Amino acid sequence: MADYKPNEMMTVAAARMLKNDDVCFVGIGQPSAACNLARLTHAPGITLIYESGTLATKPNILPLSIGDGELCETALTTVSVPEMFRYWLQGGRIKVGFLGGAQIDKYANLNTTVVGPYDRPKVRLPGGGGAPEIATSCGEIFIIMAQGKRSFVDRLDFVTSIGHVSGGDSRQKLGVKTKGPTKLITDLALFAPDPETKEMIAVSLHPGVTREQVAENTGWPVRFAAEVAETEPPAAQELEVLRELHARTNRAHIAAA
Amino acid sequence: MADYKPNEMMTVAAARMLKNDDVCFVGIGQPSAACNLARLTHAPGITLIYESGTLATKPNILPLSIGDGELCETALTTVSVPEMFRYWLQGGRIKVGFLGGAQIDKYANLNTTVVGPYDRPKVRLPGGGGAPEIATSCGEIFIIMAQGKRSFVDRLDFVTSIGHVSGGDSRQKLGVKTKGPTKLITDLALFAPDPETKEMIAVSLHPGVTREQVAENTGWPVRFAAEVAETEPPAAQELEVLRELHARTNRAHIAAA
Amino acid sequence: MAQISSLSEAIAAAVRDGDTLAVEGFTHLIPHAAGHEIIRQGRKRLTLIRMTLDLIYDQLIGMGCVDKLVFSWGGNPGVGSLHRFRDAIENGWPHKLAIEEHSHAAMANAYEAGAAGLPCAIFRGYIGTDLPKVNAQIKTITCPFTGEELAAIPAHRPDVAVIHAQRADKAGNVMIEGVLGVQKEAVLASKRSVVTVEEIVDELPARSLNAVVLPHWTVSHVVEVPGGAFPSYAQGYYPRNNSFYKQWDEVSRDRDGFLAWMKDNVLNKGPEAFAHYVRMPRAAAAE
Amino acid sequence: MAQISSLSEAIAAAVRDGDTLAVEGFTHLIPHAAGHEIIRQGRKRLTLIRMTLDLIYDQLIGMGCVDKLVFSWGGNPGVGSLHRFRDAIENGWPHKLAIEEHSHAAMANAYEAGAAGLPCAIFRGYIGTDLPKVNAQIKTITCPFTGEELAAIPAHRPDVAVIHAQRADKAGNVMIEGVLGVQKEAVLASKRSVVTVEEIVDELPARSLNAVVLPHWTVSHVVEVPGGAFPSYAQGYYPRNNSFYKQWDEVSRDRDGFLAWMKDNVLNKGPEAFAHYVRMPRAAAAE
Repeated sequence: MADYKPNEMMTVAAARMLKNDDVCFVGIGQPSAACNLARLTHAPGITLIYESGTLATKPNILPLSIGDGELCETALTTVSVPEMFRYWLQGGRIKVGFLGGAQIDKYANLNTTVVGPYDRPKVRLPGGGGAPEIATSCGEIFIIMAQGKRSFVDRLDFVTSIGHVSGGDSRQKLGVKTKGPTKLITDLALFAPDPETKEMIAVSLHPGVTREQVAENTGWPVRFAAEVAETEPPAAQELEVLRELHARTNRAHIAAA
Repeated sequence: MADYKPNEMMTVAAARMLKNDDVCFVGIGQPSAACNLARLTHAPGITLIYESGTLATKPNILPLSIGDGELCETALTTVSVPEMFRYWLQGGRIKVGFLGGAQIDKYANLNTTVVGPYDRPKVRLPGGGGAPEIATSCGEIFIIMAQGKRSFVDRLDFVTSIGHVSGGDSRQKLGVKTKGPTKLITDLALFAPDPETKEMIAVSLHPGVTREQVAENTGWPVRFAAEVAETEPPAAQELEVLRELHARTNRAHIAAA
Repeated sequence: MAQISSLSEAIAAAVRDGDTLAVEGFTHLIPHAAGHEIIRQGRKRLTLIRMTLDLIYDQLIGMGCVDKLVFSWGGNPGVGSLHRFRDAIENGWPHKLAIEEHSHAAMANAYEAGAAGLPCAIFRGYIGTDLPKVNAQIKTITCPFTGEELAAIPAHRPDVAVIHAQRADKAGNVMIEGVLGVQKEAVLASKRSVVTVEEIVDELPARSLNAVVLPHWTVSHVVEVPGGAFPSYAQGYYPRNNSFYKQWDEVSRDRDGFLAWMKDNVLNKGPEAFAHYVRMPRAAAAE
Repeated sequence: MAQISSLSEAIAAAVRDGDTLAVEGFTHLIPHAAGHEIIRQGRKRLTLIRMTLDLIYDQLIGMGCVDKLVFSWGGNPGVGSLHRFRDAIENGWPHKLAIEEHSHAAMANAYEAGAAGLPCAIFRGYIGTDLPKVNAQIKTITCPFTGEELAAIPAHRPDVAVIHAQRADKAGNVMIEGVLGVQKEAVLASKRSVVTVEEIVDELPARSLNAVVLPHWTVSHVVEVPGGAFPSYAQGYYPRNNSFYKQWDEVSRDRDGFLAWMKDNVLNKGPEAFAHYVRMPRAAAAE
């Protein structure tokens, strides 16, 4: 088994959840790395869409921003941003949306707006961007976030985008027909919603991670599935492709600088 | 003075009303001939837009349909039909709209829908097409119609698009901010709205046309301006350009057939 | 995911009796070959949506396929009446035809709203006209910020969209150029779609970064039918056959002449005839 | 009708104290040179509309030009915080900043509705979030056909749109390619507009039949500013200077360092500097 970092485990685990015929709304950072890793390994036919309007893009390097020229040059075509949000996102054309955030609660609601009160913030975060509607318009949502007590919190300071709201059927009661967060991928474990309560429960721990570590890094009393699996470690080929992707990206950024 | 037909007088009179910096929404038939005549004579900079989405088109021959390839090939660009109606027409970007119809009343309301009752029509006409919103969204409206008692009627069978509604300020009272019909060009005369009542009154008779002729061909008691002008007959150059345009169009249609 | 198949397979798979169909193309790229196949397969009780009815809807109406029309203009562009449409409305031949009549702006907005996944469209329209009196689907909403009353209409959400385009690649990505009409919106608003194309190519050619492309996962069926828009046109392939449009006025004027023409030119022919039409001397094509 | 002029003339003519401005460009084509000119001309009390604030709004905020922001995301894309934005919100430096916060979907729809001449936009959004609690401009309307409750927001109708594009012709027709963002909508939604371009050419080059073009009569001012999007990019001209974005994190972190940089690189320079930036070794450009 190859040596790898928790971050690499997280990206590889996320990539594995994507299928060849998925249509994904991709955010910058971890989601972009995971989606492109999937495309370069087991899911060559996957359709990647970035909110800058690039449809079915195949970047050779990872973009720094959501609208890098690389995304446009390798896309099937590029549409305007109003069209992106109207026909493609709201139109229900996207199967999987990726989200992350500064704070997450046990129902996978997310905060990317503010820490502290909205009017007198302790930390003003960037804000919602596409998230509020990605969270409700995509067929399902995968969340990627590194765990920690300051980010995995009992109560969000602000609800920027919904997950399973207050659990149970509270999401459907808002009139939302999509599934919401079906996967939460962290640097320690994989979570999935309890079928009844919709609380995100740990279903698989990454190799070497203990239940105590997960509990210590979760701001609510974390629950574990009846049978907790051990995540398959990154295969040599997965790591190789991921590292080559990052290396290519770094070389390109240095060359451009 | 050159010899000419009433139809040519009508087209020439309409063309003269267009200015070099006008942006026109052009319909097929008389409006298309008039707009292109203006472009080929005194208004080379005029912007012509057809509802098929062709912006700033410069057809060499007159199109038979609203979306002939000629219009697209000679346009600055071509947008989708939803964009045409949303950004360009409703967005208030069009200064002059041309309309015609099967029936007109003295306030220049138009019927292109039906003769007889809607549910049991004597004659089913094509319907509104773009007219209902052209009539209210363009800065002002020019109407071109040959006169006759069956078309210039006291009461429309159906209001497809509004002119000055029931006169006075009834148009503004509907919340419409555009001017509505400012010119009515017929094969006999030119009409303009009375500043107060908004009834269309004859302001100029084409050469050789009598008031009696106009009255006989109008289904309401037609009014004349205090000073009725005589329309300047078509100049030799206007006729030459118009006839050459029609000849070129016919040659192209025969060649294509 | 787009399936590439024959026209008869695609129509058989996508179009069912009683469906709501949008057969679109704004002067340009009207899918005549696909319309003929619907007639040949004898579909009945269809609700047809289309901005400008054009000849293909005149033919579907005259052949008794249609129970209801949702439309904004029903003429032969630049020529005059559509006689089969008029005969159905005025005389109920071959049977009574229900209509839901709109303006072009309303229809374009309804397709746009359908593509955008919305239940309705709002726009500034119908002010002072009689159309809301005869169409119960025209309502109003009040802007919560300005108090302005705007027209509201239901979004179009057809069962099937049928369009024609210049080309698709082997994966089924469809590219459209020129007069675009509402075809992209019609496909995105519909549950299923059939796209006929002039040619299926290995890869879409070098194109604008913002080319109008329907990705393969938004299209159900792609069929190569060269000439499939005739007598409408395909920019870059063949021009509009204006003389056919003019001659249709005569062909369609009486019921027997129409039926005879349909028998000879539609019922007894197949989509391969279209490649022939665009190559032959054009005046003869309408005979 | 588009007037072709210098940048200082265009900004002086189009942008007034207290105006509502949309300075747009979605990663691509962000009009940095025009933003710098607004700072140099000392405009005050501006309301700025922009989806993703990016560096140019960090600079306008830090220089005290802005009273209010209407926005949906305020970060340095791929890098982290915008320090001047955060300092204004968290500490009121250089003065208190009012905010009207939306989602990207809302902003895109608000521009689209503005371009379409509507008073408001409706969309399926904000469900379950806290944003409607802190933004009174987020309301709802009920679909008159389905009863579904939809989000409603006012259309954006800025006084001025400021954008950058690849090229214009001598009449002032502006062509944009690549990542299109909301620039076309922003110009069509605004009363006035300033468009900087990489080059003004005699005639727009051979192009797609459906190229994205703003006709000259929809644009107020066209200005040739080569490199005017730097450190953003212009597809076909120069790439995004990602290292500048990374270095901005340091440059903008403290107030004095920021002010010193602005003095050296904005107040004491002119738009001609931008042509230089895109030609020089890229790491040096951020110094």
